[in-house]
Order: sequence, then C-alpha cells, then structure tokens
Amino acid sequence: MITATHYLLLSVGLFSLGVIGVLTRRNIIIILMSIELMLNAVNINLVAFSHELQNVVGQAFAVFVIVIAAAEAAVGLGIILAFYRNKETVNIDEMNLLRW
Amino acid sequence: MDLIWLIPLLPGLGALVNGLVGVRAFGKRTAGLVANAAMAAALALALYAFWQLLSLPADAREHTVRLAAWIPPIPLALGNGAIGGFTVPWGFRLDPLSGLMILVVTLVGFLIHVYSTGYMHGETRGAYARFFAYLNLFAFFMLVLVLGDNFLVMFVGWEGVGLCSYLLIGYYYEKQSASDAGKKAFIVNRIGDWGFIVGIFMVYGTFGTLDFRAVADAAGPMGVEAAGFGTLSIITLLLFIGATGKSAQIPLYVWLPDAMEGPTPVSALIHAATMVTAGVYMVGRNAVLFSHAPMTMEVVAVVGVATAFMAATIGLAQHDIKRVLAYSTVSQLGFMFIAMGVGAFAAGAFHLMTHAFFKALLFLCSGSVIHAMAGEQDMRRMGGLKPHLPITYATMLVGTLAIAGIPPLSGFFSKDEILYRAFLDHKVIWGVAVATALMTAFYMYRLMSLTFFGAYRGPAWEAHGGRADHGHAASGGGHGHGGGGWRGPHESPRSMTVPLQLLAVGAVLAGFVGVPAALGGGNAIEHFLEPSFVARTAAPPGATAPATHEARGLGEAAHAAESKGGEGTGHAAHLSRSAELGLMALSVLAGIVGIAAAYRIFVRAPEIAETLARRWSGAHRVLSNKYYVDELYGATVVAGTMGAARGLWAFDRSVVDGAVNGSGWLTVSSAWVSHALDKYIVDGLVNLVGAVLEAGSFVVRRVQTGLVQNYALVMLFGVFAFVSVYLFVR
Amino acid sequence: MAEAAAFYILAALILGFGVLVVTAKSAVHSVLFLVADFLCVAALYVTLQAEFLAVIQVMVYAGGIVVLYLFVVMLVNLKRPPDAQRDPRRLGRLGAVLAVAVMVELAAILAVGWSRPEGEAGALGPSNVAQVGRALYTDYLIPFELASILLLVAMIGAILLARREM
Amino acid sequence: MSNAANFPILSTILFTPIAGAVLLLFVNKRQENLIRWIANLVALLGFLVSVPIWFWYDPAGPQYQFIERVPWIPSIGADYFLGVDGFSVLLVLLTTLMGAIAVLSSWTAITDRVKEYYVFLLLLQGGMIGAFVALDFLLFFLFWEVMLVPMYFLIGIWGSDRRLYSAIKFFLYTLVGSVVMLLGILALYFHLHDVTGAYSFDITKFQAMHAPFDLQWWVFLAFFLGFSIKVPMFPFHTWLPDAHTDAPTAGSVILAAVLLKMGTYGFIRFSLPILPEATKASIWWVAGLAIIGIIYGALVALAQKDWKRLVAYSSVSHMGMVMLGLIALNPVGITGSIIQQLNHGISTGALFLIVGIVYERRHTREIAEYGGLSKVMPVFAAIFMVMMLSSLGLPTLNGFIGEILILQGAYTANIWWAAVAASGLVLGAAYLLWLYQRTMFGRLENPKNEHLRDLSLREIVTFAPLVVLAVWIGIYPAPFINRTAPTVQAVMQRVNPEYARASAAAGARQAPKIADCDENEPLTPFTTAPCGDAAEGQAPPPPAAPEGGGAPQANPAGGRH
Repeated sequence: MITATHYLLLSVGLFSLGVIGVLTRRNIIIILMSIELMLNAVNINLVAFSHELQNVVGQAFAVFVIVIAAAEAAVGLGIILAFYRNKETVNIDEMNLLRW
Repeated sequence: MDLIWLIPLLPGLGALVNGLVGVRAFGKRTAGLVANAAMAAALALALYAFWQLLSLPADAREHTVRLAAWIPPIPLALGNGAIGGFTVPWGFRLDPLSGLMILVVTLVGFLIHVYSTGYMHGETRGAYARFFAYLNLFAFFMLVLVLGDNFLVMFVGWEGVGLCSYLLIGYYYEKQSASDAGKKAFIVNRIGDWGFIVGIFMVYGTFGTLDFRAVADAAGPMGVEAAGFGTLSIITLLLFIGATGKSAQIPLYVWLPDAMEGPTPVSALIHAATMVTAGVYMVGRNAVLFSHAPMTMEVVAVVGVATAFMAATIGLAQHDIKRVLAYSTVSQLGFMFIAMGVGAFAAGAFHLMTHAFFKALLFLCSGSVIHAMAGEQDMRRMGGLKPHLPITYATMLVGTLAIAGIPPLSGFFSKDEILYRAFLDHKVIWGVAVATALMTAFYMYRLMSLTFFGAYRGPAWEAHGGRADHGHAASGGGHGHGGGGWRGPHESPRSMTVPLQLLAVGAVLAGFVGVPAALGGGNAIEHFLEPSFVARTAAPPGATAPATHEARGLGEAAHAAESKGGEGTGHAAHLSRSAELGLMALSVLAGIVGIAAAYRIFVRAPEIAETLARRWSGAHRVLSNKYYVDELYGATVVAGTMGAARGLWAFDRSVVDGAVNGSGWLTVSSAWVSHALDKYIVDGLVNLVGAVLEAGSFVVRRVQTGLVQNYALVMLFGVFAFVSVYLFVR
Repeated sequence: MAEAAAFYILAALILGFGVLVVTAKSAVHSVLFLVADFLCVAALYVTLQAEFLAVIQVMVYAGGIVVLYLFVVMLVNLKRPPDAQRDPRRLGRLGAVLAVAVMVELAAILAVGWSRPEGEAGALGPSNVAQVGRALYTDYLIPFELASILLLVAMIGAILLARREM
Repeated sequence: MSNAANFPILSTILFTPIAGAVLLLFVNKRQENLIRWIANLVALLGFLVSVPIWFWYDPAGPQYQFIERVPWIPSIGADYFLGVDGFSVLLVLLTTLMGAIAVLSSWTAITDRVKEYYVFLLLLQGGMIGAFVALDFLLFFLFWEVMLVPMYFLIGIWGSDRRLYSAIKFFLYTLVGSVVMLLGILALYFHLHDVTGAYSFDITKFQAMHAPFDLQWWVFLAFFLGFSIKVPMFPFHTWLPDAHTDAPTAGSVILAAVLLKMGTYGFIRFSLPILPEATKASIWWVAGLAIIGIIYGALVALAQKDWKRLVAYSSVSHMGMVMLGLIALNPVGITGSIIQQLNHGISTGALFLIVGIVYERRHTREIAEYGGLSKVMPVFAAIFMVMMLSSLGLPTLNGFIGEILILQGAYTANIWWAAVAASGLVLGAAYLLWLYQRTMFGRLENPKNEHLRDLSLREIVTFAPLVVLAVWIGIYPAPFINRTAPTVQAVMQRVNPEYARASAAAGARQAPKIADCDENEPLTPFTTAPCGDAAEGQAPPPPAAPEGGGAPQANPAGGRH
C-alpha cells in the first residue's frame, strides 16, 4: 500500500538532490536546474497531500508553484545571459562581486 | 469763448499729425503747412477770444471752461484738520493776463513758425517734420500753461514746455554739446519744479483747492505776513524756486545760455519770447499770494536785480552772438522779476509782452545773420554785414533800440515803468537796475557794431561756390544750402524777412498800450490786467492800511492813475509827476550813454576795446568765463551727486548686498564648520566604534566570500537547525 | 499492486534522473535528464489523480521552461569549460553533507510518523480540470491574477535583461 | 453691465493660462512655432477673458465682487474663495495684459527649450492671478509660493551671465520672507480661532478682526519682512537688480510689472486693514525706509553702466514712491499708490522690453556700447522717449498722476516726506535723461550699431497697448481712480476712520458721477467751482477766512459753495 509517506519520502529525496546540486555545482545553469528539481519536489509534496486529503487546493497551489518556476527560470536565465555577455562565463565562482 | 480749449488743442493736433504721420510721409511743404495752419488757426481763435474778452465789462473779464475731471475727488485732510476733496479738473480760464499771454504766444509763435519754414529748409525731410512737430507741441504746452485754471494744469504745461525745450535744444542730437545742453535744461528745470510742486502741495494743504481764482479769493482776506515767514511766505518762496528754474534766474539760470545750442527759431520762441517768461507769468498769476508775503517779494526783487546785473555783465564779454542775446534774456527776465518783486505785476507782464516782441525779433535777426554766415556764430568773424543784410540790419536796429529803452519804442515804456516802481520800492534796486539798463544798451550796441559795422572779418568766399561747407560743421549743420557752395553773406528769404518786419512793427508799437500817466497816457494795459492780480474778496478791515506791501502791490496800481499829484492820502512813497519824468529821462539817458559808449569803442576806435580788455584782463577773464558758475556747479552739485551715486553704488554692492551675500556666506561657512565638526568629532566617535567593530569583525567578515553557494549553505544550516529542533525537541 | 509498482518504478526513475541532472558533466545532458525527470513527475501526478497538473507539467515544464534552458545553454557558447575555475573557499562538500543530513532527518521524521492534518474531506471527482479551475477562479482569483502580473513582469524583465544593447 | 449670470469669471481667468500650460505639455517640443502660436493665443485669450471684470465691476457695489466659494480643506477651514475689489481688478488686468505682452515679446528672443519656457511663463501667470484673486489666506499663500518656482526656472535657465546666482538669490530671499509671513498668517489664524471659535482663513474675517496690539505688532513685522522683500524696500532690495539683470526679457517684464506688486498688494490688502494699530505705530520707519529707497535707488541708478541694472534700480526708487503713498494712510496717498503700481508696471515693464529689444540685437547691456541709436531706430527712439517720460513723471503721461497723488498724500501726512521725496523726481529725470542721451543721442560711433533693425511690427504691437495706457492714465485717470475707491475706503475704515466717515457723509459712492461731469459751465463771471462741487458736499472753506468778515459783494471762495 502506497501511503502519503512514500510520496513524501520521494519528495524529500528529490529535494535533497536539488540542494546538493545547488551547493556543489559551479555551472550556474545547472544550479538553476537543480532549483527546478527542488520546486518539483515541493509540487510532489503538494499533490500528494491533495490526494491524501481529497482536496483540490493543493493542486491549485502546485499551479502557482509552476508559475513561479516559470517566472524564475525566465528572469534567472535572463540574468545569466546578461552576465555572460559581460564576463564571458557562467561559473558561479567567478560571480563573487558581492563581498566585502 | 467756450472754445478756448481749442486754442492749445489745435497746435497739439498739428504736433500729433506731424509727429505720427509727417515724420514718415510728409514732404517739407506739407509738414510746414500743417504746422503753420495749426498755429494760424490758434492765432485766429485767440484773437477772437481776446476780442470777446474785451467786449465784457472790466470786472467780468473772466471765463472758465472745464472739460472733464482730470483727477476725480478723493478725500484728503487739509492743514486745518477739515477734510476736503482733492480734485483737479481739466480747466481752462481766459482772463486779462492769460488773454495777453495767448496773444503773445500765438502771435510770436506763428511768426516764428513762418520764419522756421525758411530757416530750417536745409534739414532732411523727416527732421523737418520732426522740428515742426516739436514746435507745435511746444505751442500746445505753452498755451495749456497760460490757460490752465489751476496749478496742476499749469504744471502740465510747465513740464511740457520743459520737455519741448529739451527736445528742441537737443534737436541736433548727434552733437554732444546739444544733447548735453538739452539734458542740462531739463534737469535744472526739474530742480526748480521741485519747489513748484512742493508749493502746489502746500497750496492744497492750505486752501483745499488748486484753482487759481479760488486760491486768490481765499488768500485775499488773509493777513499780510509782514512780520516774518508764514505759510504764504513759504508757499510763495517755493513757487518762486520753480520760477527761477523756468525763467532762468539766480541760481538756476545756467541752462539758458547753453540752450542756445538749439536752432535759432527755438531760441527765439522758447528761450526768449515765451517759455522762459512762464516763471514771470506764474508769479503774476499768483499775485495775490505773493503780495501777502512781503518777505518773498523782497527775495524776488533782490534775485531779479542780481540776475539782471550779473547777466548783463557777462553779456559784455561774450563773443557768440546768440550767447549775448541769451544773457540779455536772462537780464531782461531779471527786470521782470524786479517788477514782480516790487509789486508792479502789471508792469512785469507789460515788459514780458514787449520783451517777447523785441527779443524774438533780435533772435530771429541773429538767426538771419547766422544763416547769412552759413552757421558762423562768433561775432569776431563777422563785421561789416550791413550792406549785405539791409532788412536784417534795419529790423535788428529797431530791436536794439527797443531793448535799450529808447523812446518811443516798446522797451522804453515797459522798462521805464519797472524802474519807476523800483524807485518807489527801494533806491538801491533802482540804482542797480539803471546801471544794468546802461550795460544792456552797451552790449546790445556792441553786438550791432561787431556784426554790422566795421570791416568784414569773416572767411573769404568765392564767387562760384568753392568753400562748400564752411561753418556747417561748427554749427551742427542746421541749415545747409542744399548742395551749392556758400556764396558769401546774403539776405535771407522772404519767409524769414517778413516775420522780422512784422516783429519789428510789434517792437515799435507794443509799448503804446502802456503809455504811463506821466506822459499823458492812460496806462491801459495796467488797468486791463488789474483784475487778474487781485482777489475778488475785499481785504479784511484791519488789513486795508495802504502803507502795507499789499496796498502797494494791489491798491496802488489800481489807483495809480487818479492818485497822481500827491492827492493819494496814504501813498507816502508816491512821487510827483516831475520827479517821475526826471526818472524817465535818467533811464533814457542811461540807454543813450550805453549806446554812445559802444559806438565810441567798437565803431570809432576798435582798439579801445582791446586796450580795455588787456587792462582789465582779470575781470575780462572772469566775465568771459561767466563768473565760473558752471564750473562751480560742476564741481559741487554735479560732482557731488555723481559722487554720491557712485559711493552709494559701491555701498550697495559691498554693504547691502554684502550683508546678503555675507549671510549667505555665513550659512555656507557655518555649514562647512558643522560639516567639519560632523566629520571629525561626531563622525569620529562613530568611526571609533566602527573601527573597534571592524577589528573585531576581521575574522567574521571572511564569511562574506561573495560565493553564492556559501550563502545558500548558511540557509541550509538554518533548515538543518529547524529540522533538528523539530526532530529532537518535539 | 499495480499502483505500488508504478510508484516504485516512477520514484526510482525520478530520483535516478535527478541524480543524473545534478551530476551530468555537460549542461546539455543535464537539460535532457531534466526533461526526462519532469515527464516522470508528470506520470506520478496521473497516479495521484492530478491529471490537469500532469498536463501542465508536461506543457509548461517539459515544453516551455526546459526549452528555455536549452536555448540558454546553446547561447552560452563557452570558450573554456565552465567549471575551470574553482574557488577554494567554497564549501561544496560541507553542503552536500549537510543536505544529506537534512534528508536523513526529514526521512526520520516521516519514518517516526506524522500526524495527518485535519482537513475537510472533500472528494477529488473525475473532472479534475473543472475542480482546479473552480478553485483558481473563485477562492484563488486574486492570487491567480497576481500570478499573471508576476508572469508579465518576469517576461518584461527577462526581455530587458537579455536584450543586447543595454 | 454686470455679471448677471453669475458666471465664474475669476476661475476662468485664473485657469486659462494654467490650462494653456497643460495643453502645451502635449505638444511635441520640436514644433516650436506651433508652441509659440498656442502660447500667444492662450495669453491673448487670458487677457480677453479678464476684460469683462473691468466693465462688470461696480465701484458702488460691495467691496468684493464675483465671489466664488467652495470648501477646499474643510478640516482646517480653508476654502477655494475668490473675489476681487477694484484694486485687484486693476492688478489682474495688468497681469493678464503684461502676461500677454511678455509672451509676445519672447517670440524670437527664446530659441532654447521653447516648450518649457512657455509652460513656465503661463504657470507663472496663473500663479500671479491666483494671488490677486484669492480671498483665502491659505490659497493666497499657495499662489504666492507657486509663483516662485516658474520664476526661479525662468531666471535660472533662460537668464544671462550670472543667472544661477541671481535665481538662487531671488528664490532664497523671497522664500525667507514668505516663511516668516506664513508664521504671521498662522498667528492670525489661531487668534481668529480664539476669538470666534472657528478655524478659518477667510481674509474678510481677518479684515474685520481686532487683534490686540502686541500680536498686531509681531504679525506686522512678519508681514513687513515678507512683503517688503517682494516690493522691494530699501535694505532688502539687492535681489532685484541681480534678478532683473539676469532674467530673460519677459521675466524682467513680469517681475517688474507684476511680481513686485505682490508686496504692495500685500500691504494694502493685509497689513493695513488687518493690522491698523501696528501700521500706525510703524509709519515713521516705514516712511523713512520708503524715502531712503526713493533717493537711494535713484542715486544708485545714476551710477550704473548696465542699461538693465539702471532700470532695475529705478524700480527700487519707484517702488519706494509707491510705499510712501501707501504709508501716508490717507485716501489720496493710497489711491496714488495704487495708480502708481499700475504706472510702474506699464512704464518699467516697457523699459525692460526696450532693453530687451536692443539686447536681442546686440547681446550686450553695456550703455557704453550704444549711442546714436536714434539715427538707425527712429520708431524705437520715439517709443523709448515716451516711456522714459512716463517713467520720470511727465504730466499728461501716467507716471505723473501717481506721483502727484502720492506726494500730495505724503504732504498731508508730513510736509518733509513730500519735500524730500519730491527730490526723487529731479534725480529720476537725471538718470533717465542721461541714459537716453548716452544710448539714443550722439553720433553713431560703434560700427556694430550701424545696421540695427528698427522695430518689427510684432514689437510695435507689444508696445502699443502700453503707450495707449500711459497716455490714457495720464490724461483721463478717472476710470482707474474710481475703481480704487472701494478699496481705499475699506482700508480707510480700518486705519483712518475719519476719512471713511467723511466720505460716507459726502456720498463718496457718487464719485463716478462727479467724474463724468463734463458739461461746460454757463458763461458767468463766477464759475470757479470745481466740476461737481454740489455732489462733493462740504467743500473746504478757506481756512483762515473769517466768516462774514469779507465785503458783502464778494462771493466766497469757490463760487457756488
């Protein structure tokens, strides 16, 4: 019997994969993709509860998350492009201007 | 007579037409015609009005026309605390005095207009129309001046003629000396106007009206201020300051000789015949006020005689033909003020009239001479012109004899009347006046001699016009003779000589309206003018004592005719007929002596003049430099004012503005100080704290690597912590 | 059982593709794995009676966002390998460890047991689209409109950022 | 002739230029000629819509007419409250006329940022009109401040040499004054609340209020600072020459013709009627400063080498004259002061236009650069002559009427004031004639001046109304004087009630009828009665005339009295 717990465990696993990707990769595009993974994990979580509680609100929220994800991807990639034009790199270690 | 307001208006319209349209569109003929037509119409109207005035009974010869309220009534407190209404109408009044004046102004003015059409023909078209516009404008203002029924309307004319004088003196505006002279005339006149206008304020404050008749009638019953300076004395003194400005008396006479920079017809009309007599007219107009202020009267007489004497002495040593006449004018105006000052208002007005004729004549003659000499004004370069200019010579001789007081020419009667009345008033004044008359005859005959007699000393000329423009440059080029060369001295055109002849007739005959009783005449003019000089209110009972100045001023003239022969009870100062005749003979003698001396020195033995000038070189220098009065004024008044102006300008920049900029600077610098305070003390404390923290945070700040992932790691730490708390603490 | 089998297979695929996304050397590969991952998640949604969301997932994520990524990866024409430079101060390993720790903890929480939240027990009917639509257009209308504005702003921002002449 | 339909004429006048400014905002700034046309038409329209109040205002009616009142900020009692009396009618007309002239005069002078220029000019006009028609203190203050900003930019952007310095000086100086004035307004406002229990900025209420002397005194000082900076009076005048010198021509014209009147308007509208006791206590030093200003301004003008600065200092002198008439506190003085404000607007405005004409052609204001211009610019010389004469107070031109009334009023207040102030006339003649001589007369020596154009038709049109007005006021000022009567009487009611009583007794409301008396008297020997004596009531008896002391046959002074 697959319960909500299973889905939640899947969600946790996927989320942690995303976190690891964000923290370890240096290619900023991949970092953004890891963030997408994290968002998907959250969506799985929401849909799982929607199913569990037989309530459609969770799905509605998932729609919003997708919207946010789309917006984030668009703006984030725009920033990456702009940055790339200036510095010819997508290495996050070279994006260290924000420091003391 | 209801149309008297048209008399000034017609020349005004002429000025408007010539000034707005004529300057651009009119040819010389049209411009001259418009101006002359306006003056002719004014003359006709004036004659008609005068005739109507004469047809009235003697005590009813006064007619007032009010066109509209100029300044509508505004409440204003008077000197005595009551509240009156300050109001001024556009009012004109015809009475004997103004009737006489409009005749003089329109008649002489018309003749001079005619003369100008000839004299100015060398001007360019626009300038010609401009000249006639100014001339007409002058006539307009002068007629407003004499016809105004109250102080303020008179002041309109008063300032207006000053303006025209300014414009006409500066007519050759490209010439520095001309525009300087115009400016000087206006400003000096303005100084006089200061007195006039403050006097006007006092008149309103005292009487509550500015109407001449109302003021005179209100002043009539007031006591004569024999004891000292009362209100009336101050008023009259202030008004007299105005008169000294306009009529070129000490101390404000300096503008008149310079005014000769204007074209000669202007000198004749404005600076001899009409405008300069406005001061005399004004004093006469306010005869009632003046006769109530004996102190002022004395001032007037003294100033008059001093001016007459001083100007005559200066006239002795001048070389410029017009300047001699200018000083002569100043001197004759002094005579008129002597008359006013001794209470002989009618005599003064009489002399004003005769002077208008003979002085206008003299100026126009001099203009004719200058015209003949192509602009030369220096008498040392003339001489022997008699055969060249027969008409000019003859008419000028008439004028000279008239001014010298040779009977039966007009000057004799008026001047003699003044001398006689001066004798009654004060012997010293009389004495100086007779000496002045002698000098007058002398310098006038000197002028005649230097100009018309002797040998020709001027530049040579070629029969066929070689010396094209000699003298034109010197004179500002008033009357070039077209393109042709100067062909030597020549008689002027008819448009100039006819007015000369007419004026000469006037100079001969004008005196006969005032033949004194001693010579069997009726002194008609005094009787005619009398109503203008008295209040219609009778004097209060206490003030009728005939020995007072008032009696002399008012009563005596009225009773002069019938009180001859010592029958006048209170007239202690009156003389017998034989004494009067004796005085008359004396003044004639003075004239003859003057002429004879001049004849002796300048015609018979010209070397005497040079000997005299050498022997008395100091005096000669002083005289030919006009007593250095211009220099004195230049060094004191002008330099003082300009010094004050520059000083205050420096003061304004440095102190007043400096205070403003200083406070601005203060604000800025205090801002700077507080900035410094802020920076080094307040900020210093803050920075100290900061420095401590900085040192302390040296390790901590290493966290700020700029690596985004490290920051995310911190977030993860937080998540870890929360999850741990949830897991373990729950 | 089919349900359980489907879940396990899908879960394994999701996690597996996830690992590949994170570890792939090339960004292009990473994107392709990401697409696969998203498709699996969409399938998972179907099993959870969220058909609408599944469709959205395919269309928006797999069809839209990932294509965007692909474009950017292509546009970023790298002359040197993106990972060439490495900042020694970056604590990547510590992050990985911590992430695993958090995962373990969360798993522990789930394993220990969690209380099911109270909620009105509705019913997810057959017409999932209608239900989601009703929720979005009634109770969540304002957030929905705000989300549209957010998208608009993001669009404009992205255009502006990516424009060539700044 | 009246505003029968209760048409909101004042709002129309007020918002016409503002609407024009807004309209201009929507015009492409490259279409400069279109902008010029619009601005000129709006300014002309602004003048035309203001003309009816000249005819509709009834001097025999209540003091304030064409009232418009709408609550504005009810919580503090501020209203949108407009209304005019004769004084403001004249000033509003002056503003709209000079505004139109200023706009017209800028046609070729401004080539840079044309759109902004006209927007500022029209806004400025709206602000000035607003200050003259506001009957609410707060509204007045609002407009008073609104004027500053466009003027600041006009000087600062389109000015010459030291424009920034001058603009900032102008702005700060007037701002300091108005801040202090605001304190005064607030003090009065709270006092009014203490007395009536209601908060209100209604000026008519202030004018009816009797404040204690201490309060009056301090508020008078505050107002004095605010207004006398604007006038400007002697020690506060230094912003004026700088601002005038560096402002563009139209700015100078507006500044001289209208903005300076704000100060004197403030004195007559606020200081005198609201603070009568304090005013009376301050007569001496205010008059002293006014007289110093007259002479000082004239003397400093005499020392100027800069044409425009000379005219600016003559402004100081003339405004001193205006202040002197005002502080004489009698009807003649105040009437003269009001008339002289118009005159100053007309003649000095024209003089600045004149400087602007030559400045536009030669780009220098140094007097020494000119000379002999009569030769090349005869029409210009003629107009300059007329305006110079008007400025120096030649009778038959406008300046004389104002000066004579002011000096007569000052004489009544104190003989010495008139005597000393009248010397300003002499100095006025001196500096103006000298200026004229140096620029217009003499030989044309500077080759740069040889080919100066004479006035164009547009320039003649800008001067024509001023010349006509100068002559009209000079010869027949009665329509102007009659319109000021209600204002003067209202002020008198507060500062010098004797006059108000006297004129009420004499039926001064009939003044217009007196003025129209133009039929000639019948031909009789005794026709010396001033026109309209009968209506005037008790004309003054000759003060020293003993009653019945004269001879019976003599008619007492004044004929029909």
